[in-house]
Parts: sequence; structure tokens; C-alpha cells
Amino acid sequence: MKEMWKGNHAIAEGALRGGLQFYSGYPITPQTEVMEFLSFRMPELGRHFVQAENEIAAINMVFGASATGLRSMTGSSGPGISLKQEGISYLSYNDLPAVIVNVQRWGAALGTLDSSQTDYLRDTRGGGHGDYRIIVWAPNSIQETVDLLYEAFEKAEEYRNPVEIYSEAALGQMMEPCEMPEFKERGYDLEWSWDGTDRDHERVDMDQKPIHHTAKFKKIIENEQRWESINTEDAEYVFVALGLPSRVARDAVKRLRSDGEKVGLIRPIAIWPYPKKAFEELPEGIRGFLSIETTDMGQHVEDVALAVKKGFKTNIPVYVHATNQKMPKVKEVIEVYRQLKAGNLKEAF
Amino acid sequence: MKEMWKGNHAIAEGALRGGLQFYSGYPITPQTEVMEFLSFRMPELGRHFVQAENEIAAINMVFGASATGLRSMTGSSGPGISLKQEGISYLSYNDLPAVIVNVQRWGAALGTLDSSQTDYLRDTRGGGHGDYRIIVWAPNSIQETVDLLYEAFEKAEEYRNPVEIYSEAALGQMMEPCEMPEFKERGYDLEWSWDGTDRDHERVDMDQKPIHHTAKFKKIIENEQRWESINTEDAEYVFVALGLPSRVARDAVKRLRSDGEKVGLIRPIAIWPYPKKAFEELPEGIRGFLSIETTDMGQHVEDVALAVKKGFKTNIPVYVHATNQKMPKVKEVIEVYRQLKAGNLKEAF
Amino acid sequence: MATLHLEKERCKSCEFCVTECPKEALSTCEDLNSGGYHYVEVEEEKCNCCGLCYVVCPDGVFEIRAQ
Amino acid sequence: MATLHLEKERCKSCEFCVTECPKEALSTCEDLNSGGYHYVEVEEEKCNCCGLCYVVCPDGVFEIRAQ
Amino acid sequence: MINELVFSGFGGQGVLTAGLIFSEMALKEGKEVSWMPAYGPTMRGGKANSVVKFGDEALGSPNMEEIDVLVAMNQPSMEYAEFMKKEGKVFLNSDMIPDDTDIRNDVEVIRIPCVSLAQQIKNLKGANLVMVGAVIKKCAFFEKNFAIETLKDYFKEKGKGNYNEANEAAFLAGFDAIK
Amino acid sequence: MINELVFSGFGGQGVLTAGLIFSEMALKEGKEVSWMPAYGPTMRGGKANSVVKFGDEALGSPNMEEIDVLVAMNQPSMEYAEFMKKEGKVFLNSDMIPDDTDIRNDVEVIRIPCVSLAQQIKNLKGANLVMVGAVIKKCAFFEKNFAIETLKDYFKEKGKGNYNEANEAAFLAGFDAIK
Amino acid sequence: MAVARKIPKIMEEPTAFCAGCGHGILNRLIAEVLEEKGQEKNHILILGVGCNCNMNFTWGGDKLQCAHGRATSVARGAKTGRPDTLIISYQGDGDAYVIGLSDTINTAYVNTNVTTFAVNNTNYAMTGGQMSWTTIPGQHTTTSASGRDCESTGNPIKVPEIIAQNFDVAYVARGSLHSAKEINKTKKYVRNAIEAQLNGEGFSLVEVLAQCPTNWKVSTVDANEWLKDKVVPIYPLGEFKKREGRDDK
Amino acid sequence: MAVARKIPKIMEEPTAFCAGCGHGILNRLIAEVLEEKGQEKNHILILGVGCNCNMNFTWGGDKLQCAHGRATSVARGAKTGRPDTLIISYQGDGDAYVIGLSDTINTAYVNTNVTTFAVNNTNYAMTGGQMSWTTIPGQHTTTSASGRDCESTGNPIKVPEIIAQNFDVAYVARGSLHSAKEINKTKKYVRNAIEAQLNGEGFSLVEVLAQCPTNWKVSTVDANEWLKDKVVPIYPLGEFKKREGRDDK
Ligand SMILES: Cc1ncc(C[n+]2csc(CCOP(=O)(O)OP(=O)(O)O)c2C)c(N)n1
Ligand SMILES: Cc1ncc(C[n+]2csc(CCOP(=O)(O)OP(=O)(O)O)c2C)c(N)n1
Ligand code: SF4
Ligand code: SF4
Ligand code: SF4
Ligand code: SF4
Ligand code: SF4
Ligand code: SF4
Ligand SMILES: [Mg+2]
Ligand SMILES: [Mg+2]
Repeated sequence: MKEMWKGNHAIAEGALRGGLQFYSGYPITPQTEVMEFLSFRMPELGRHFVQAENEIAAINMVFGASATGLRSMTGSSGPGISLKQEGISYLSYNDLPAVIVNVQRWGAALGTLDSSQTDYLRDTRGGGHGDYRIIVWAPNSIQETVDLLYEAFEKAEEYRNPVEIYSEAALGQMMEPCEMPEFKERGYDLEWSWDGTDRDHERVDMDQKPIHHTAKFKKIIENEQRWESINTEDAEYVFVALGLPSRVARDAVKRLRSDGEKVGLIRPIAIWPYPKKAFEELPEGIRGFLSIETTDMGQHVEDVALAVKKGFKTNIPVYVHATNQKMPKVKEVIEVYRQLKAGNLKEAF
Repeated sequence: MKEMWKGNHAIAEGALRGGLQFYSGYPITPQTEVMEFLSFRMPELGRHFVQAENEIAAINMVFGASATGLRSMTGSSGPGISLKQEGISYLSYNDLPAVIVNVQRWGAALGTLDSSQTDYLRDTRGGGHGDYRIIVWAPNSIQETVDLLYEAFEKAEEYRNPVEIYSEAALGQMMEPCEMPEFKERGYDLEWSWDGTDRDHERVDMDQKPIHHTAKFKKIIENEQRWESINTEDAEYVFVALGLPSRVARDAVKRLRSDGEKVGLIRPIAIWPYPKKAFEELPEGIRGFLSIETTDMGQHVEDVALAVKKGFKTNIPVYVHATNQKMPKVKEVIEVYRQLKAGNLKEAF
Repeated sequence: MATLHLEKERCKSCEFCVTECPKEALSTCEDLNSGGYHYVEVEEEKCNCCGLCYVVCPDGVFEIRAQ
Repeated sequence: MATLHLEKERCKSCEFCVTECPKEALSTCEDLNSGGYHYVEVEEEKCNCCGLCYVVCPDGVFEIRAQ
Repeated sequence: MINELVFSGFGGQGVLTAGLIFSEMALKEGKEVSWMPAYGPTMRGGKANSVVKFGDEALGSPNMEEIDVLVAMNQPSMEYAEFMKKEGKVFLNSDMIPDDTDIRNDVEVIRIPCVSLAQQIKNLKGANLVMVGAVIKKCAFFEKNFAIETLKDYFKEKGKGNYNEANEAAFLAGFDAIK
Repeated sequence: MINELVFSGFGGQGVLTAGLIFSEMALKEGKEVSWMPAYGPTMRGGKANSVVKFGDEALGSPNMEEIDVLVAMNQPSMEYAEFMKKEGKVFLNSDMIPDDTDIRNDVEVIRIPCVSLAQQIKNLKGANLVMVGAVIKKCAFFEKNFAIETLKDYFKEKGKGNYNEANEAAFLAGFDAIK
Repeated sequence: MAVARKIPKIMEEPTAFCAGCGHGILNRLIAEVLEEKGQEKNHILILGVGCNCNMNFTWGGDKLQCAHGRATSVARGAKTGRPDTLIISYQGDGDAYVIGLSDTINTAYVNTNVTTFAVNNTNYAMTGGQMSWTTIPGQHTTTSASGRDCESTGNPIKVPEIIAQNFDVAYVARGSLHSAKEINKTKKYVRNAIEAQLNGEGFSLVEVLAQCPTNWKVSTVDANEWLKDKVVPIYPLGEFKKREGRDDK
Repeated sequence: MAVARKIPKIMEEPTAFCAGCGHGILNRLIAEVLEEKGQEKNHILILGVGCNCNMNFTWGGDKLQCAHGRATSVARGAKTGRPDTLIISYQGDGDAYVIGLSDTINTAYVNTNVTTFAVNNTNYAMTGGQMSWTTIPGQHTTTSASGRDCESTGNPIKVPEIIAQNFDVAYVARGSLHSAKEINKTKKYVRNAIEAQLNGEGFSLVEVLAQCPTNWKVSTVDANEWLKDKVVPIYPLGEFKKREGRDDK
């Protein structure tokens, strides 16, 4: 049965349904509601909630809990996720599963509470040290938020790597009808996990690490690209957008199509691994790509450009419409498109 | 007079010659020598050395010292720089100058002490939260290390933004002849700095921040691209490499040229802003680019691909030779080039 | 002689002053200030300018003017 | 009766045991083990198997075998 | 067709709740719905609002874009009139918004003295429900009894079912205020 | 032309110092030089080495690539022989490396009993300088007296000038060991 | 006796705190002392992250907003840059004692000549009232919905006591803002702390127990009672480390 | 009296520490107690970052390498996952008391049922001998080249005392490794700490003063003297918090 769910609560309940056993976090707007919800819901379910003294302790408790076999999660926003970068690097390179929730707010430094996507490059490229990556999923509705969280632990365990849920302040605050799935438990053992008996942790020798991890990441790149394509079959221009702005882009496509414009939309759901395959599937004859994103200088556009470069023989221009801390509007996107078509926009790449 | 200087000591002395007044850091191999050197040299010169309790406190002390007008620096490696990301984000968005030294070691998590460039994406894209950037300079010799540090504080103050020195373990450990410049002091006031009188700090209103900062970063992008081009005038293939591996690439170019091969080299000195202009200057007819880097999966290659996409009408393939934690050798690079030419290499982008 | 002055626009109606005043000289009024608060008024004849209201007020509403 | 055994390959020649032995039964020898250390030897007749050498040794060289 | 409703006023005037009640109606009817509260910076100065969108297709941005119905509980809320569609309806709280307020003349203005009406039925907190009743009558998005049932269920689930008689009265006061 | 020299041995055998002394000579002659010590992982198990490159052009990698001269103070150092150029020279410490050790036959092997020679002049710590002397004589990279002066200056700057007589003796022992 | 009193110029801008918020009172106390000491134009408030962020828009003296928990580290840097300027960190309990515990203790450890005011309102107010390490046993917060369970989450932390007993610092005290009498005492502590810095005596810390009616979910007037009856009994008031040779003060 | 003694199986692999390193002795003490208690196959050592990283290759029981300073936080997570397994953090003084100060104190604060062994060798050994907060006054290190100046860098930190006096934990002690007698006492502390955890009594911390001849730049034998004569006088030995009702032990 569908009920109205708030995005942040949906993250919490979706994770619980997906098997969350251990959460540790530190308050920060606009993620706090996830933790507030879990603070009473987890004891109710006999699971483990810890309010940590800071974000670093939180991710390291997750490190310990995950190593000992618990489905573990932490979450934060802006500066809090920055503080977790060392820990995320450790999780990924020690092949530990975990779920990390980033309910993004706008800005560097203290920032604001505005909804935004300004953590794109950090989160998709590993803001910690070394050559690691984490799987990053960007839902654009409450239902998808729940569905992704429901799946996240299994994916994290399959690859023994963290999975991040890349949410946005507005997506955390809004409500939508949502069907909650049944509670599930892990149906298998993590035989490599730590139980005190010194059994095989499938650890990798230092000098084999680059090879081992590159193989892991390549496998993820091959198997875990996710996206949604709309009206791209015959498109001349393709919008690329993720998260909430993708819904604006979808509406813009709908309106433009009804005006006879050949536009389409690619919506990356996984933003790492980036859905390059979505671009490889596109028809010939595309004249341009437009990334629509709530960043200041354009971040996602880099991935669009890389995918376009890789996916086509010719060099197709890539444009960006970056709206800072403001959600784009349909009219505005249509106007940008018209400017683009009229040749008044300078390409980003 | 030239003397033999060790890279890490050269960083320290170069910074002092450039006016360093305040250093705060925490030990970590292979950066510790910078701090050990400063620990006795700064008191000698009547300047301020603080061994901090951790990397986070260190960067935040730098935040306070920089705000009150001191030429300030911190440094670390791998995990330590990850811990500083929140602080770097604060520095950049509060328009505070500072110098950050990253003497890179290989790897995510604990990593190893091997020389590497695996922090490329983090450092060039802002591993902290929000849409900020820092200027990042990658020297490839001890003399250049000194010269860049000598200039770093002025550049940081000109744009009121951190400047990072992107060094590598091997570059920190090796010795080369080096001419130390004279000591210099700042010849001007930081009128916006904090002195307790509540004078104008030229702070920017919250909703103007994206505009203000985008303008600042655009100006840096326009003015601060730095690179060295070798034999590119008539090149058919261009190597792109930075830091120590660029010296290997240079030797490879030299040898290949003497075999009649039309190869050239672009060596980015600033890796943010990335020297796109170096690519725009190139002749037509280039058949491929090869990024040579000590990363696991290829990181710098993304910037090469973006620059190539932006710089050319056609889509020229970009290849990568990523050597993990091992310094490439000239012979090996030549072999990779031959394979590339023979069509045996798959392009990265 | 001293007098008590109130800058009613600053008042947020917390009533700390009302509780603290030894002379029961203070009370919130019916009217709202522009912040939407029922601000505090003083019955001047009761007030002895002891200043306790000044001490407890979080919003800097009071001033005591010596004359 | 007990006997003291030394696994000479583990010895790093720190001489903690030499200093601690109440019977002056231990000393480093001229030879090197494969780690390059002048390992320790015991004069069995002096040793009373008190076990103090075992206690202070950082490298697990000693074993006392009861028989 | 997608409907975009905005409920706006001071914090405490029940504009979030009004939006949620509409959301529940749309949900029950099997429609797509999104409800978006003002939060963070937009809330500064005690302002509050919620945006409800519902319809049969997947919904785009949950934010204000082109408003069909604006319920304005106080004067500052009138700033959102600029985002209204032509021919859109603005329901204004005539107890707090003077009649001489400047309003675009391409929208339909419905003045409801919702505070007075609520006062009359001794349910001062029900002014928002008065507005809900008025919107339901005027726009006929949902059937009257269905709306009342949904409203009651909503409060019952929140554990506030014992006020439901008063709530219904408030709804009806608004409903009947539309001729 | 670039020369690549590798000094290799156990920690404590002075292989870093030997490399540094060569670096100083090259520097004084106005050449490009780089000196690279083994550090971190390569140092495990007490191994140490330093790579010196010098020449007239800008230098490439400071690491081992194609060795012209290998000074091997102990057996494990012989593993680097694989990186030697054809016709390269390997100076081996014949006190610690048995004569029957397998060595590529496309390199020139020079056996120096540097420990015994150092012992003879009662400067056990000077075995590395014996090797320096031998290399100078054999390869003639630098002039004999210039080499001795540089060596002495090097120790003087380190505050260890008072051992310089013994150091010179060690150098000469190696120098003269080459016929 | 009638005394002429007027809020300090630094406080001219109305505060942006809730009605009945203790921050407002402490703002005034600090401003008064700065004025008395002639330091209106010679101080930098290093602002932690919490409700005091509002002071960015109202505090009429110099101020520097820094990252959550880092104010004392920033203060250490700033004092190096401006040794002759009063460097004062202004932080909440969450900021100074929880995320910033290491920064605070280390500043005490090296006894840097700066001053910290830690406003203890027993919760994370800015983020909507979560549990803090200062939350009292049984207190309801948004992350201790059925009352704080100290068995599993620890007992109220007393950083002033820890610092006074274990580190060589200049001055440590705790005051409360629940009545005129306590406010006046607290002002004395504020003055001592600032004087200590002016005299170069070392690190000074004053914890201030403050009302947060909004998150305590009580009326403003009840907040004073709650502070007096529930909070003060747990957090003893007074000077834990007196200034050397100044017991008279 | 002759007693049969044999190094525990967990210690079978030779250590990778320097000659005369205290870590080796402590490794054995812990291994012995684990064996006595039958916990060889029921413990996880959470390894901090320091010279103890060498134990990744030698320790014959379960171990988990974590980030510098975070071992106690990792231990908290691990204990949740494996409540019936001994969770023991093994850290250096820099790891546990400097970068990890907040983690250590917070684990004590919530009194998690885990054990911490903190090896205090008065320096950052792994990175080549920098000053630590435990470095003794006047001690020469690579970042206190002319001897530690406590005036500007703080006095030796005594975390066991701070924790025993301010937090409600199960057991706190400090031992030394400079003689057989002290080693035997230290073993008693190690045993108490582990027993406390086995009984679910809460957090236990044992600081162990250990030789680091390499970075002290003295001979191994002199290191024992130095430890006894210079270090022990600054760091009192003994039990600071005894296990409840177990003063006899
Ligand atoms: C690194 C980081 N983590 C979390 C936050 C979110 N945050 C802002 S204020 C605050 C707590 C403030 O509580 P306190 O210090 O007690 O101040 P108060 O608001 O109660 O006065 C938190 C957790 C942040 N801004 N940065
Ligand atoms: C975040 C981070 N900072 C710094 C380091 C470098 N580091 C490794 S070990 C160490 C100090 C170890 O000292 P201690 O904990 O006292 O252990 P010891 O080696 O003395 O036994 C440091 C600073 C690191 N690995 N990670
Ligand atoms: S000055 Fe004293 S008597 Fe007058 S109103 Fe204020 S508290 Fe009351
Ligand atoms: S204390 Fe101040 S703000 Fe509060 S009611 Fe009195 S005058 Fe108003
Ligand atoms: S057992 Fe006792 S007597 Fe025997 S060698 Fe060891 S210490 Fe000496
Ligand atoms: S104590 Fe152990 S390692 Fe040290 S000398 Fe004696 S036997 Fe060897
Ligand atoms: S929430 Fe509490 S602390 Fe924050 S301003 Fe309001 S009353 Fe003050
Ligand atoms: S450096 Fe010190 S602590 Fe580390 S292994 Fe060697 S003696 Fe032990
Ligand atoms: Mg608080
Ligand atoms: Mg140590």
C-alpha cells in the first residue's frame, strides 16, 4: 500500500527494510532526520543505533561493524561527508561493504541548506586518498530512494565496496507516495568477515592491491551502469540530468517534444560507475548534449563530456546549464535549449 | 650557489624563502621531513612552528593564522590530506590564502610508501564539499619545487585561495642541485585580514557566493594555466605527463625523436587550472595522446581527454599508461608507444 | 534620578524581565511589535531602576538613563 | 627437572636476558644467526630455570621444558 | 494534467498540514502526488509554505513553477502570485490581506475571511481547514464527502481524531463560503 | 651522455654516502645530478642503495633504469645486475660476494676486497670509500685530486672533518687497488 | 541604587536568537566586558557552528566563522597572527565538547593564551535539538526520544572539571543564566577569563549554562526554572581553576 | 622453582620489531593471557597505525588494521557485530592519545565493553621518532631537536589518570616493561583488562611503558635504564581504577 513518505524517512526505513543493522552518524541539516528516525526505530526493531561524537568516529564505527558482518550505514551532508573521506577510502580498499548517505546541501565551507549537487566530483571520484571508487546512486523520487536503499547492502556485499546514496536536500524534505517493501535479511554469510577465529579474510598482498582493486572496479564498471533514457531514439539534442533536476528536464523534454523538437533525456541513476553505455546506444546525428545540474561551475558535465568523447567517433559539443543553489524550472530549461539551438551558448567541452 | 637539496627539505626551505611564517602539521611518511626540517628551522628564524595533534587541527590552525595575515602552510600525505578536505573547502570558500603540501604516497587506505600520483582527481577537483577549487602545482625537479614554493604565497594571496604543491614520495626523497632564492617578505598588507578592528573583510553575501566564487575560479582558469611543451610543433603523438614520470616521458620523447618518430610532450605544471591552452596550441593532424601516470586506473587521463575534447574539432583518441605504484621506465614507455602505434592499445577515451 | 527606557521593537516577549522585576513593574501588553511579539511595558511609578530587568533581558530592550 | 631451550634464530641480541639473568648464565656469542645477530647462548650448568629470561625476552627465544 | 497548489502563510497557520491533506486525497484517488515544504533559507522570517502537485503523469520538479491554486494566509504570501498561471485561482485570507492589495488581474481572486469563519465556529486553529473546504468547493478537485473523510482520517492517524468534529465544521464553513 | 651509478649494500655499509660523494663531485663540475636513495618498501630487510645520475643534459627518472656502474657491497645487491647496460661495470665487494657467484657475462666485473683493504688501514667504516676510490680510478669520471678534495669537503661540512685522513687513506686504497 | 545601564554598542543590532534564548544574555555579558576593558576594536570572536552562527549577522565586533568543532584550533592560529588582539572562541556544547573535544582539550593542553566561552544548553540546538554529551539524564531530545539513557550513551560530560583538574591552564569556571544573580556571577567569570588573556596568563574557559526554550519545548519562563532545577544540580557552578594570586576576584 | 614456559602459539611467527623493542614483550603478555583464557580463536586485535602495524604479518590471531587514531571507534563497531568475541585495540601513544584522543575518551565515555592497550614509548616511532604528547620534558626527538620544551608544547599527557578520574569505566592501569618484575605486574594488568571484558564490566585501558631503543638512540640495554630512570618517574605505575569488588586481584 502506498503511503506518503518524506524522503529522509524513506532513506531510513528503506535501509531498514533492506537489512540495516548498524547505523552511526552525527547530526547535520538536512540529513538529521534520517538519523532522528533511526534513533527510535532501530531500538524498536532490536537493531543498533549509535549517535557518534563526530563524523570520523561514525564512519570508523561503521568500519568495525561492517568488518564483523553487520549491514552498516552512516550518513551526513556537506562538511560531514568531507570528514568521512579518509574512512571511505579505508572501507573501499579494505573491501568492506557499507552504505553512505549524502543528503546534499549547497556549497563549500559552511554552505547553506539549499538543495544542490555540488558534491558530484568528490563523490564520484573518491574524495579520499588513492585510486578507489565507490558505487554512487542518485535517486530522483522517494520510491526510487527506497528501492535503491533496499538493494544497496546486497550490492555493497557483492563487490565488497561502499555504496553511496546521493540525495539532495529537497529530495530529503519532500513527500511522495511510496510502497515500502518487506523486511529482508541477508540470506548468506559473509565468510570473509571477522569473527575472532582468524579465518580467511581474503586479504590481498600489498603489491597485488592495484591489480586486485582495478579488477574489482572494472567489474563494477562493466556490470553496474544504470540509467534511464527518454525519447533518445531519434533525438538531435540530448539533455543529461540526474536527481531532482532530471524531473525538470523530463518535463522540458515532454513540452519540447509536443512542440516537435527532437530532444531526449539521459538520466544517470548510477553516477559511478557512470552510464557510458547509455551514450553508446544513442543514434548517430546527435548535435549536442546539455547537462542540467544544480552546481556552480558544472561538475556532472565532465562525465557527460567524457562519455560523449568515448561514445562517438565525432566530437559532439557538450553544454552545461548550472543553476547553483536553485532548482531549475521547466521554462528556463526550454529557454536555454532555444538559446543553444540558436547558437548562443558556448559549449563547455 | 647550487647545493644538493633533498626534495622535502627544499619544500621547507623554499617556503621559508617565500615568506612562510606559520606551519602546522602532523607527522606522516613521506612528508615528515618537511615538518622535521621546519621544526628547528622556523624557531631559528623567529617564525612559528606548531606540531598539531592531528591533521584537522593543523589545517584549522592554518585557517586562523591565515585569516590573521600570516603566510601559512600545512602538509601531509595520503590519509592526512583526506582529513584536511573539510578545512581546505573552508579555506577556499572563505577566500583565505594558504599553502598545502601533499607529498604523495601510493594508495587508498593505509597505502604504501611508494611514490605515486593517486591523489590526482581528489586534489584537482576538490576532495571537500561544494564547488570550489584550489590551485595545484606539480613540480618535476627539486629546483622547480623551490621555485614554485617561492611563488606560492603570492599566488595564494593574489586570488585569496589555497595553493597546493603536489609532490611525490620519490621527489621528496631525492636530491638534486638547487639554487635557493633570497628570503622575501610580503611587500603589501592583506587589508581584508582579521586584526580585531572589524574592518572590511570583503566578505560576500550567502546568495552571491556562487557568483563571486565562480568569477574567482574563472579568473584563475584564464590566467594561471602553466605547462611546458616539448617537441609538439610537428607531433603526431603527444605524451602528457606530470611530476617525476614527466621526466621519463621526456627521455622517451628524446629517444623516439632520434629514431625519427614524431612525438611530443605536454607537461602540465599547474594541474588545476588544467593547461587546456597547451592543447589549443597544438598543430592539426595529431593522431593520439598518451597519458603516462603513476596511478592504478588512470586519473590524469580524464583531464587529458577533456582538454582534447575541448581543444580539437575532431575526436582524437586518448590512451593511458598507468603504472600503479611503480615509476615508469623509458624503455617501457617506448614499448607502449610502439604498441599504440601498431593499434594494439585500446583508447581510454 | 534615573529613568527606565524600553526599546519595544527589540522585545521578544520572553518575560524574563517580568518574572525578575522585584517591583512587579513590568508586563507584556496586548499590542504586537513589528516582530509579532507582545512587547513589555513598564509602570514607571513602580520602577526603582534597580536594573534587574536589564540584566536578565536577552535582547537588549532596556536602558537606564541617569539624569 | 626442567631445561632451558633457546631458539637462536629468533634472537636479536638485545641482551635483556643477559642483564636480567640472576645466575649470569647467558651471554651473546661470536657467531651470527641468519638475521645477522650475535645470538645468546646459555651455560646450562649455571641456569636454574627461573624463567626470568623468558619474561624479559621480546622475541620469544626461550622455552623451559619440564621433564 | 497536473495541478499545482501552493499553501502559504506564517509558521503556525497550518499551511503544511493543508498541503498534506490535499496530498492524501490525491494519493487515495491513485494519483501521482508530491508535497514539498519550504525549508531552510526560504523559511527565514517565519514564513512557511507547501507546494502540492498532483496528476496522472509522473511529476516533475516538486517546487513552485506555475501555480494553479495559491492559498495565501497572509500578506507576504502574495509574492508567489507572480508564479501563477493565467486564469489561476488565488484564495486569500481576507482577514489579514487588505482588499486594496495589488493583485495581477489575469488571475481569479477568491477572498475568504477564514480567521473570522474559524472564530465563529470556535476553532481558531481551523482557519487552514476553512481554506481547504473553500478550495474543494471551488475547484472540485475532489468530491466533498471523500474530502471530509480523508481529512478526518488524516487527523485520526496523527492521533488527533478527537478534534474531528471541529475540523469538519471548519471545512464546511469554507466549503459553504463559496457560493 | 648520462652516467648511472648504483651503490648498493646493507644499511650501515655507507652506500648512501658513497652516492652523495659522487653527487658532490658532479655538482662541482657543473653537471646535472640526481641522487635517489632507496626508501620505504625497497628498504625492507635492511637493504639500502642509492642511485646517482649525472651528465650534461636534463635528467630523467632518478630511479634505476640502465646502470653504467654498479657497486655491490653485498650478495643481495647482485640482483640489480639485471638492470645493467651491456659493457657496464660492476664493482663487487669480494670480501662478501663469493667468486663463484653467477654474473652476466656481458658486463665487466671488478672485484675489490674493500673490507679487507679498509681493515688494513684500520678504517673499517671506510669500505665504501675504498669503492669510491676504485670507481674513480677505473672509470675516470673525475680527476683524482679533485675527488679527494670533494670527499674531504663533504665530511667537513657534515662536521666529520677530523676523520679525513683515514678517509683519504681508504679512497687511496681503493684507487690503488685498480691496476 | 540607580545605575545608568545601556547595552553595549557591539550589541546594537538586535539578536537573531529565539525569544528567551540564553545566547542573547551571554552576548551582552561579553560585549559589556569588552567595552569595560576597551577592547571593542581589539577582539576577534571565533564562532563555532551552532545557533551562535546567527552572530555573524548581529555581533558588532570582529568575528570569524569557522568549521564545526574547530574554533579553538582556529583561535590558536589566530592568536599567533595577532598576539595583541583578544582571541575568543564562542561555541556551543556540541561544538566545544563533542565534535570539538580534541581541539578544546589540546588548546588547554598547550595552554594557549585564548579564551573559550562554551554555551551549554544541553542539546544541539541549531540542528533542531538532538542529544548532546551534556544532555541530562532522562532529557527528551530528537535522538533520545524516550529520554536520555545514560547507561548506553554516557553521563553528562564535565569538560571544565576535566580541564581544571588535568591541565595547566589559567582559568576555568561555570556560570548559569537563570537569574539576575547568576547572570551577574557569570559576568564576573567572563571578566576573569578575558582579563586572564589580557594578562597573558594562558587558556581560560567559561562554560555557561543557557536556556534553549525552543528545543527544550517549554515556555521561556519555564526554561529558567528548568535550567535552575534540572540542569544546575548536574553542573556545579563556580570557579574550578582560579587565576593565580587572584582568589580575591 | 622451575616452571614450564613456552611462547604462545599466537607468537609463533617471529616479530618484525627492532631488537629490544617493548612491543615484542607486550605481544607475548597479551598472547599468554589469551591462551590462559582460551581465547586464541575468539579475539580480534584492532590495530592502530604505528610500529604495531608489523603485527599484521606476525600476530597469529585475528586482527584488523584500521586508520590512525581510530582503533577504539572501530572496536566499538566490532563489538556490536561480535559481542561474544574479545575486541582489543592495540595502539601506540600517538595513535591512542594524540590523533585518537577523542576516540579513546569517547569510548571511555560510553564505557564500551572493549579493551585498549596503549603502548607508550614516548615518541612516534613508526614515522621515525617525532615528539608525542607523551614525550618527556627535555627529550630529544626529530621535532624537538633541542629537547622537548613543555612550556610551549604541553606536559606529558596522562590519559589513564584522566579516564580513571573522570569516566565511569571498568579498569585502568599502567605498567612498564623495564624489568622482569614490572613485566610480571604488567601481565596482571593485561589479565585484569581482558577478564573485565570477558565479564562484561565495560571499558578497560592498560597503558604500557615500552622501550624504543631505535628512536631513543640508545643501546637496547640502556633503553631499560632510560625507561626506569627517566620515564617511569613521570608516569606512575599501578592500577588507577580497580575492577569493582576485585581489589584482591
Ligand atoms: C562537520 C559538521 N558536522 C555537523 C554540522 C551540523 N551542525 C551544525 S550546528 C550543530 C550542533 C550545534 O550544537 P551546539 O554546539 O551545542 O550549539 P547550539 O546550537 O546548541 O548553541 C551541528 C551538529 C556541521 N555544520 N558541520
Ligand atoms: C591520518 C594519518 N596521519 C598520520 C599517519 C602517519 N603515522 C603513522 S604511525 C604514526 C605515529 C605512530 O606513533 P605511535 O602511535 O606512538 O606508535 P609507535 O610507532 O610509537 O608504536 C603516524 C603519525 C597516518 N598513517 N595516518
Ligand atoms: S529596573 Fe528594576 S524595578 Fe524597574 S522595571 Fe527593571 S527590574 Fe523592575
Ligand atoms: S526580557 Fe527583554 S525580551 Fe524578554 S520580555 Fe522582557 S523586555 Fe522583552
Ligand atoms: S632461566 Fe633464569 S637462570 Fe636460566 S638463563 Fe634464564 S634467567 Fe638465567
Ligand atoms: S632477550 Fe631474547 S632477543 Fe634479547 S638477547 Fe636475549 S634471547 Fe636474544
Ligand atoms: S534554538 Fe535554542 S539555542 Fe538556538 S536560538 Fe533558539 S533558544 Fe537559542
Ligand atoms: S622503532 Fe621503536 S617502537 Fe618501533 S619497532 Fe623499533 S624499537 Fe620498536
Ligand atoms: Mg548546544
Ligand atoms: Mg609511540
